[in-house]
Amino acid sequence: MELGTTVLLAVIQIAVVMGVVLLSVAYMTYAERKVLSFMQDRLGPMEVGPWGLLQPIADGLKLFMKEDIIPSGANKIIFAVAPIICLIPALIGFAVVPYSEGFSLLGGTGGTITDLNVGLLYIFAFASVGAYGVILGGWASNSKYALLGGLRSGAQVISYELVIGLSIVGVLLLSESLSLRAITEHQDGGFWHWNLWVQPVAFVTYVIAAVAETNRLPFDMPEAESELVAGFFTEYSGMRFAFFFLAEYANMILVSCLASVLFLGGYEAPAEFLNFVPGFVWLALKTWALLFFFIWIRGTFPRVRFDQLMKFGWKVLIPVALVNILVTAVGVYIVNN
Amino acid sequence: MMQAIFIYLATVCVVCAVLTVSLRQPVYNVMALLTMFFHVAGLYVLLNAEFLAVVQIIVYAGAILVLYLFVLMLLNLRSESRHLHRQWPFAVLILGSVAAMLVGAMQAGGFGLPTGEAPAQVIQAVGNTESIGLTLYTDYLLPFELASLVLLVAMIGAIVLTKKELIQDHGEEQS
Amino acid sequence: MGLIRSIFMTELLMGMKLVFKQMFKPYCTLQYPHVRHDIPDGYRGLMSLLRYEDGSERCVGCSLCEAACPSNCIKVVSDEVPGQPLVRYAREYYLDITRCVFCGFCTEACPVDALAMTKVYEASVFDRRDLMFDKRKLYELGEQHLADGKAYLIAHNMDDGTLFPKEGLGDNRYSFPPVDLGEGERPVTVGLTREALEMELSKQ
Amino acid sequence: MIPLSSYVILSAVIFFIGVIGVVIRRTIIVVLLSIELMLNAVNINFVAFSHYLESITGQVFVFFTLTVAAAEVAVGLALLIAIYRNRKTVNVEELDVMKW
Repeated sequence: MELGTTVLLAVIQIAVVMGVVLLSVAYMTYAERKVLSFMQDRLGPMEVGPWGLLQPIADGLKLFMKEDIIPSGANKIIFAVAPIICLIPALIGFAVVPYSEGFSLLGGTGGTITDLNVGLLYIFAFASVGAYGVILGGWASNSKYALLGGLRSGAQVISYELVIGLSIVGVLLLSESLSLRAITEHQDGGFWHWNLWVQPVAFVTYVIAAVAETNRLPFDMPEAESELVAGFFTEYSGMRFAFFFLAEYANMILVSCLASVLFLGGYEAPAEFLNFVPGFVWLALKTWALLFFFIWIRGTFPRVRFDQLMKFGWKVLIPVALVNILVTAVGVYIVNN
Repeated sequence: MMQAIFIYLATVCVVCAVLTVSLRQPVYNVMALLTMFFHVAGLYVLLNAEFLAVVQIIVYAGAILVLYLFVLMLLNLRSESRHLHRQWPFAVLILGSVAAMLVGAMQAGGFGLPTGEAPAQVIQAVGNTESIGLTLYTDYLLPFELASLVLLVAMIGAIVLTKKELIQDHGEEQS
Repeated sequence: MGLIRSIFMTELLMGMKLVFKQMFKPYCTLQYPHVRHDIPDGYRGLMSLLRYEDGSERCVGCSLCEAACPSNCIKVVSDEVPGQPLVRYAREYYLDITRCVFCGFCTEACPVDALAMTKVYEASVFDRRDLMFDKRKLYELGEQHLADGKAYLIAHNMDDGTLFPKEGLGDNRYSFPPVDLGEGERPVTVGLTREALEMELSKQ
Repeated sequence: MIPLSSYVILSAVIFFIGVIGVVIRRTIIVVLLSIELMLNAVNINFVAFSHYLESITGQVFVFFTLTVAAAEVAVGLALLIAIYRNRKTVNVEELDVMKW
């Protein structure tokens, strides 16, 4: 295949995937407000468009037209760069998520923007870089609340990344590959072949750690409204605030995508007779189900204390994940021999 | 194409390395080093070591440098008026000898060494991750276990050094 | 048992079940600008001044409302009606809504039922000075919300529906709702301690 | 094709910059960062030789370097915090108790 075709194919896929992701981010904010409202017997946004459907667009326009304030005493360069450092890693991870079976497009194969053979590690590598945006944003604001939020977030993200990394090792042992496409294809064959049924403990630890990793309630220590105003983005306004916001929701969608690929069979249909539905629909359905779960959790649980959070991560989740690895490894060894 | 990419990566690496040792604000030093780590990862990709490239980012960027930033913010270090060591002229002498040693070693070394049994094609056929894993867990099993011991000792050491109560208790016992 | 419960996170799942059920209950939001609450007659909204049927002002400028106001937001300037030395009226009447606590004591204090509270609760303005109501504005409010004012007075037991007579001025000027004192002598309860009162009651 | 010597020269240059940093900077934290630079230079060499000499051993050794770097950073930063707590400074010049 020629270089030009490769680049064109990549650009088309990037455009489509980014468009879908950004649209999902926008409507995730809407869905969150709506679902939370329903859980609290309210109606949520109703004014802009029918049933408030244009609300995310109105919010976005408002944020982008607001004044961009840089507080005095802030480190201007890092203050300006931090939101971008936060946003880019969140979006870049979607490059390796397989959204459909391979199909031919312009003489090449589509289905993933790029299928790295270290795809999973690639996502974790960039997810760990996202913490920089948070820490630097908190530091550069020259504000106590922001600094405390940034430090908490640093500690939390590092701890829970470890849990995520350990909880997926079981899946890797089963599928013997780091490529997300290979992991998905390993779960081929319907509902009962999903990794969820082989690795339920890993799934639970992954979901808990993912909630903590994306700074969502009940683990939203870095931005605990009632104690730290807004945490690391207390001083941010306008477009830069919007970037942080986008990054948070894009991260949520990314970890949900990853969970559906790792544990719920990705783009595979749950049963044979449903194969006529295209793969990306299944991926989207599973991802949105997990996103609903995130909102559900937010609507249910109160925030935990910071020391409880750290204790839970280090003393409960990591040992459980390690035991899960041990059990899985022994099981795989016995089955293979 | 490959050469252009190499030249870009190498230039950025060197520039960022210079910035790392020359900038005054500690946070800028860390940021420069972070940029350099990314470009070193790019070099690894050029050398067909994708797994190492990703591990480089996870470990160096995701863990080690975050720790540096964390400590910087904990101590709230700011830039100082004088950032060079008092003895820097003396240092230049030492550096001259180190540079001479490096040049001499590179002159004497030469690059015509015998080749092993893992050319790029073989590695790509097996998969970078798998071939590393196979070597690591067979030929280098003992060093691997020793490395884990090193990490354990470092972990205990770090905890002992930073835990305030331990130091205080010790002092009270002696007095 | 407790360990098993915490491993399977039973309590957490129970909470989540409850929240999920809650999703399908009907909402209790009112889409405010489009739909409004049905406000009860006793509601204390913005205050207004009332007129008699023939259009003359009820207010006699006695300043009792000013005295009763706990937040000192009322200012009455009383004056004689020119040519009628026995009749007074309020030449100026100011009400500072920014300080008003909407307690309704002024309406209780008014001997001629000239004050009533309306059901207007949207008091926001663009200029703060517009919240200083003068006499003209208060009478305007009273005219616009006359029915609300009447309903308010009835709901607060200051009027038995005879307040706005058809004929003649001032028939109800100093009349209060009749008080039934009951039959026979009543024990003197004012100024007694609780024990003394109980003793008094037990004697009967 | 890029010759092996360019990688080696690049790594030498970065290593040398790291040495400069260790020797001339006052703040301990930058000294530690310069040590990271030197370790990275070594890693580049390992991977480059591994590629050109067609042996996976070089890449395996990068792992051990990573381990050492992680251990170094843990202990180094712990020392830094302990020093800061006792002396309220992180300058190499002012830490002269052991000087004769």
